[in-house]
Amino acid sequence: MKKTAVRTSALFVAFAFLLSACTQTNSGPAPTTTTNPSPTAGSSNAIPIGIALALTSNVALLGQEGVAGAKIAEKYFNDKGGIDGTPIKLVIQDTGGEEAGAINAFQTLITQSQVVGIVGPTLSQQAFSADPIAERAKVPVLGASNTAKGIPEIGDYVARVSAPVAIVAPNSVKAALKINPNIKKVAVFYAQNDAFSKSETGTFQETVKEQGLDVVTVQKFQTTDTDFQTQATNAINLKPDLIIISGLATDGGNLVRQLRELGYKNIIIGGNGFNTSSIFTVCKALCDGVLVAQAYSPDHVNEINKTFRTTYLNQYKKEPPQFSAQAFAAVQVYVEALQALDKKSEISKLPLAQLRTELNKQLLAGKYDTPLGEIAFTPVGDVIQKDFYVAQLKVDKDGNNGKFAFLK
Amino acid sequence: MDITLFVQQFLNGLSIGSIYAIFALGYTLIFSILGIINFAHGALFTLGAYFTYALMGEAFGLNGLLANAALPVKLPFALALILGSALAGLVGVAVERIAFRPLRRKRADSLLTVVSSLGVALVIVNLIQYLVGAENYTFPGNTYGNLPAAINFGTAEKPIPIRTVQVVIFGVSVVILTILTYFINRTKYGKAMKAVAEDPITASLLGINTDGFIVLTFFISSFLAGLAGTLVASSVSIPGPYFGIAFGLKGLAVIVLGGLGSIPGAVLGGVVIGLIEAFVPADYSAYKDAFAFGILFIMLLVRPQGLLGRRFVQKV
Amino acid sequence: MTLSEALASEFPTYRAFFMKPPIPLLEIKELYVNYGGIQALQNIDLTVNAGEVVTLIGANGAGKSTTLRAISRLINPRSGQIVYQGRDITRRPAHEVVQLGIAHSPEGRRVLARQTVLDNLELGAYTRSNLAAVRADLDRQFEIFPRLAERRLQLAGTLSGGEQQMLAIARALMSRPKLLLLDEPSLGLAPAIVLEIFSIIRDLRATGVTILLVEQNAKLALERADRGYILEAGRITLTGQASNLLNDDLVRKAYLG
Amino acid sequence: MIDENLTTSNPILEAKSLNRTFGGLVAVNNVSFTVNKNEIFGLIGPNGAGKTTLFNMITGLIEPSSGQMFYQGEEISFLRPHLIAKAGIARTFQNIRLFGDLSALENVTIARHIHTKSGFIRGILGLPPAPSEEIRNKQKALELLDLVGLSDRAFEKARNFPYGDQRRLEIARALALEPQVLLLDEPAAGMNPSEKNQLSEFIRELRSQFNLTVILIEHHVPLVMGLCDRIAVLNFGKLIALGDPAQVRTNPAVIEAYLGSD
Amino acid sequence: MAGFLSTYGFLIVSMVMGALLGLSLYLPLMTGQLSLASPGFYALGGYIAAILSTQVFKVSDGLYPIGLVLLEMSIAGVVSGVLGVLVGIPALRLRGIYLAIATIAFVEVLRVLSLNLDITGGAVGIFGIPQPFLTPIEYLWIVIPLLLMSMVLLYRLERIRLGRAFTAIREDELAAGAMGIDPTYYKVLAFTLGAILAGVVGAVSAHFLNTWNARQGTFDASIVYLTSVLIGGTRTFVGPVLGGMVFTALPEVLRAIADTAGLPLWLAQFLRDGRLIIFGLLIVLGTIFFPQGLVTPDLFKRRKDRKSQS
Repeated sequence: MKKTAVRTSALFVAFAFLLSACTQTNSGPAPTTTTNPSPTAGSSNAIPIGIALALTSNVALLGQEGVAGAKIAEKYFNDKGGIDGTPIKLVIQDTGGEEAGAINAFQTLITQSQVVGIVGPTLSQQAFSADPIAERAKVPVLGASNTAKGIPEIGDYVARVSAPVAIVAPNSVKAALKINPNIKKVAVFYAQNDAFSKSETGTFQETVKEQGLDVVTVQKFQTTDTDFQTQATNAINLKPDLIIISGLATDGGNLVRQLRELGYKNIIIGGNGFNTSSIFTVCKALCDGVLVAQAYSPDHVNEINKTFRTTYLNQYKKEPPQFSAQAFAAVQVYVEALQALDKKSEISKLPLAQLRTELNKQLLAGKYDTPLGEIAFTPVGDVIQKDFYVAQLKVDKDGNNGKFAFLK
Repeated sequence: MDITLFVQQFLNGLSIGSIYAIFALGYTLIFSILGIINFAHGALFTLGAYFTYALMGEAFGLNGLLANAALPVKLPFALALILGSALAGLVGVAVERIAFRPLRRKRADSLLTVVSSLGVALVIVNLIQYLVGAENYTFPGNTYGNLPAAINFGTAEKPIPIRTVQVVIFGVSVVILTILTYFINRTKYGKAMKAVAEDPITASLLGINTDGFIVLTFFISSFLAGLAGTLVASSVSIPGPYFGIAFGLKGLAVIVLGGLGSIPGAVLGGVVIGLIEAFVPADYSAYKDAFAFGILFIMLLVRPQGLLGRRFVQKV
Repeated sequence: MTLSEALASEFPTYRAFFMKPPIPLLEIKELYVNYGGIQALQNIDLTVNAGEVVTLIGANGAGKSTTLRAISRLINPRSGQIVYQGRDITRRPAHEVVQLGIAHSPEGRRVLARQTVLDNLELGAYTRSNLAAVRADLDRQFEIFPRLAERRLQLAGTLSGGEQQMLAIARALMSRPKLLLLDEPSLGLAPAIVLEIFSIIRDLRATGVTILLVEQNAKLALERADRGYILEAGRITLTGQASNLLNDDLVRKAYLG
Repeated sequence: MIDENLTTSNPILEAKSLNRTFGGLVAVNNVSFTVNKNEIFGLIGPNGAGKTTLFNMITGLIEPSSGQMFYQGEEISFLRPHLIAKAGIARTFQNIRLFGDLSALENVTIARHIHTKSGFIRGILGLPPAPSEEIRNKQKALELLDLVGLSDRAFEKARNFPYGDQRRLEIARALALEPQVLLLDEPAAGMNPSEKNQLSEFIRELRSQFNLTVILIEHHVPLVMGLCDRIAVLNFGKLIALGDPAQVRTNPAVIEAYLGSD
Repeated sequence: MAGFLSTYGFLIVSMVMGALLGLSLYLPLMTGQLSLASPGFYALGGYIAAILSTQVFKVSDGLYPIGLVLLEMSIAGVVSGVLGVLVGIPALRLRGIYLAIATIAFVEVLRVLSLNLDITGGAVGIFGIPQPFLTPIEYLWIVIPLLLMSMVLLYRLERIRLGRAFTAIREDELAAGAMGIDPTYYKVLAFTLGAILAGVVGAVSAHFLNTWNARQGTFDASIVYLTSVLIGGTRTFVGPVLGGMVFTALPEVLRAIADTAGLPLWLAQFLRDGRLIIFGLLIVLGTIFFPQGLVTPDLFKRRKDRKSQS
């Protein structure tokens, strides 16, 4: 009689397992379809590329931008004939904002959807968690928005197209000095609960010191904060000539707005988190003049960016944000590496494991002309990007139309 | 401390505190009547802001089901604010019907009600995201007409700027506090509401429709949530569907500090936490939240009824 | 409601002279109430005629308060009927029953401790809209209960037990009830105050209020009542004229010590 | 003050000038009395007179505002409830506080707590003496249920018991503590006259069988008069009379405050 | 089967850990205390394992020895236990919603600390945590014995003096005191046992997730586990185990259902993006219709009683 409870619980465990097993069989061999299938996506021999980004949770916005870029890439390259006639097919899995969600998405993509490679995940913290899974399974991963230190070092199969902050950040400080050579006092703000902002601010502060400038205060905030009155007045009291903000678009934009409303008139530099047009919806007209160093500029002159930008503009009625461009570039790297590989040995004949390994080697070796400009990879898998940009936000008076204007 | 800086931080504290206070007023109102924490309050706060935004005829983004949708009307801010808050109030009433009343009927453990309210919060937040995406939205720049962006409480040489919208919020919290206090302590219906709070059985014996008052309480509380959400959003934009959730946790600290169920306590608690945060030295600003919650923890151990709350005595 | 019923309910004199036999003000038929798993009331039949004082006698837990709570609709019967002025109120919500003219001064007084005496009394008149009449009634209560007048702005929780009991009764009267349910008005009160309260009950009766009284002090209650019911373990075991019950041997033995 | 000339040489419980106020309201006002071993001691008075407050002070649920309480010569005024229970004072509650969701058997077994010694590790691993203790406890509990006539309902949930049975179960639970002193708070409430008579008999039996001292609060005057050796009468928190039933019955103060004058 | 295990290996282990965390919340609940502190101890345990394995033990190449993982688990358990006692003694004087709020505050304070301290790696957290196994599914070697041990422990607990003391306090703390049971002692004991379990699971989890940061074990996590316990059942340990598993798996199950061929597009879309809406609805419906949770002791008892009576 004592066994009843144990037996029952064992039954429940079995039931739970069964539940997941059933759903797996239900989904059958047909792998996940994208939510926006391209014309050729139905064909069974399409090459699956995994997209593991956040579509839900509080980082959903970033993930949604990435997915938009990747989908444009899918259509663009399939329209151009795919890989020697074989189309690619994006398999999109939501990672949510959690580490576990990223791992689950990776697992599903690797074993169930049998993808050749993965683009993602959204957050660096998620990458630290999920990338080792791909590494162990020997599946290439391209980070499209992971900029924290140490990501490519996770393993041989991990690379990224998102330039790490250390490279991008200094450009904007130089641009600011070009606009106002008399800058002396600098106030620095950063979001201390955001891994990316935290490492970015380090780079900013080093750059400021290298330029012989004086950091008068470092103010911390959280990405979930909304009110910055205290930090802002603290900084303004010290009369800085330049304020550098490392944060995400919403909190950063809010901070800009409150700084301006409280009477700060000098130059503001925004970090990489400002690289999205959603910044305009936060600070509207008050964003005007903010400098942002970019890994991407919609104004970049090359053929592929022109097409990308036009497509994006047509579809979403606004300039493509950096995360979309980076996701596009990541898909492009896969496509072009697959094409190159296909020329050496027909990829449809390669077993999946070998294809993944070969693909990883190939993609690290190649050079790509992407909407980001020309990129290549270091042996460890970090991106080598030729062009960086400093843009100044230009917003019209009523705050409804904003764009990133290129500084050169 | 330099006097200008002191005044500046003091006013900053008041302005932060007034945001907490305006959030906490409706939050604590429910507790005072039903003795439960309504975790969905943060979600209704968010919802109010979205309603007002929509009523002003602004368009939504691209990532939800309602991509690019906009209402055909363009209401002025004040009107949209009232209507949007009223809509939030109605949603609050629906929430009461669906998630609270069945549990009350069963005389369920109040902790179950807390969990149910968490479920509601999850539904509302994700429904918003499902419908209009995770984008941030900002009210049009002319929301407050031609008022200056900030008001200087200092001199020209030693400015003490406070953002106008913060002053508005502070004013509105004080007005709401006054109206609520008057309504509850001076009017027949307020007194009836207090009777429902103190002893629903006695209240019903006096001919007071307790269910009706509970619905009314939810409406007022959710109306205030929507109002607060809109005002705060007009100050800091709507950063996304999770907007109110962070306030929910902080609001918890505020109302416990002030005294669960005490309406002046909500304002006092908000102001106290606002001031504490403002006076946390810049070097330790990262620990701001730890201060608030640390104080909450200690407060609970030392004086669980809060600054202005009443002590509950268990009858043996 | 027929015209004669309406007249009867509004004008006791009409009822007294023109309607025979008098329709009962309150009639309980085959009432069963369950509390948790326990049968608290079983097959209760009870009638209260207009103008009467009827008392319920019984041990603790016999179901006296439960009967009152069923009438004022604080609890739901499992089956049976409660008919008041000819209409079935078995499923009406509690606050509507007050509007129909039933006031309940509950067990343990249940004054609103955090509100003033005045607020308590005003809330007693919550269902009424004629403010002038309410004011007049308020003055009347202060006349009947001068101690309450002295303490009108004091919080009810600070009153002594006897004062709280007076407040509970006065508050119930503020709704101008046709039927007053009084639950243990002498509970925990000093004898002098008990007598005071019972003299008030007698006065009330003279003004035409019908009273259903639950009382621990059986002797006192039966002396003041017209009729009585004896409840034992949720059942009515005996009923009759109060004077007869007072002289009943069994009753004397069980309840009159 | 009450003349304490009845004090014998064998006190088990002693209250010395106990006071308790609740926010200005004096619930118990300078009450002193002594309960002798093996006595059945009645506590009567109108509702709100402070009887239950006194019980709560004896069992440690509330602390006296001032004054002292001695049990077998040792002060227990500020001991926490579980220590008082451990010392040998068990009680029932006016509003019945059974563990409603648990069976009658479980209710009684729980009260064997202080007579079980095996702790966490032994208990979990089932090392001796835990298993034999568990078996003994269960037997003891069943015996007690049998004693109060509930053994055939041992596995039913306590909340489903009728009122009178719940009172009986509470007594069985209190007895499981193997107390020296048993406090009964209105044990006859809700019982009909014949049940009340049975209860009197039962309490007397308990006293002799377990060598108990019983203190009881009861409203039903015939029962109290017939059962108790001595009776204390409280009114408005004050002790207005103390003595044997005959003394109390004729005490004019008691007649005025409680029994009512004819 | 191999494919299934490698796809769902991570999820299966997560489910077992979900069950364990459910139990850690269930333990204080056995004495009627709603504590939401478990995620705090979980986070603490994770940091202990992360710091020990990356900075103290530093095993260079190859697989990380399982012995060290077990050592980390023990250390995490001890530290959590000590902290549990220190927090529990003052906090458990509070009841109901007040205790819940106090524990929320405790978790938030821990979170802010871990976000700011150097040793916890700030916002980035600690990454590159070494692996004792090649594949996630192998973690079952650790978590299944842990779960079985916990379940056996709780099974026994519910049947001995100690468990009865817990139950008595849950049913009526005051009456329990009058029965000679020291409520403070047993409440702190139950709270501490829950803390230890959460800490131990955190230690495993740090390895399992490869990285550890301040986003682990937050208020949100409390809610998920609370939900799983309340809906699973609060009257027997089987409830939290079942609830923890189902609620951990639910998002993934919904995801898999969304992938089912032949579903209308809008439905698939809703299942995929609206998962959390469904989750929220389940919480509301669960609390209303199954206030004692899905698994109640009556499910087992009815049969048991009949047998022992015959």
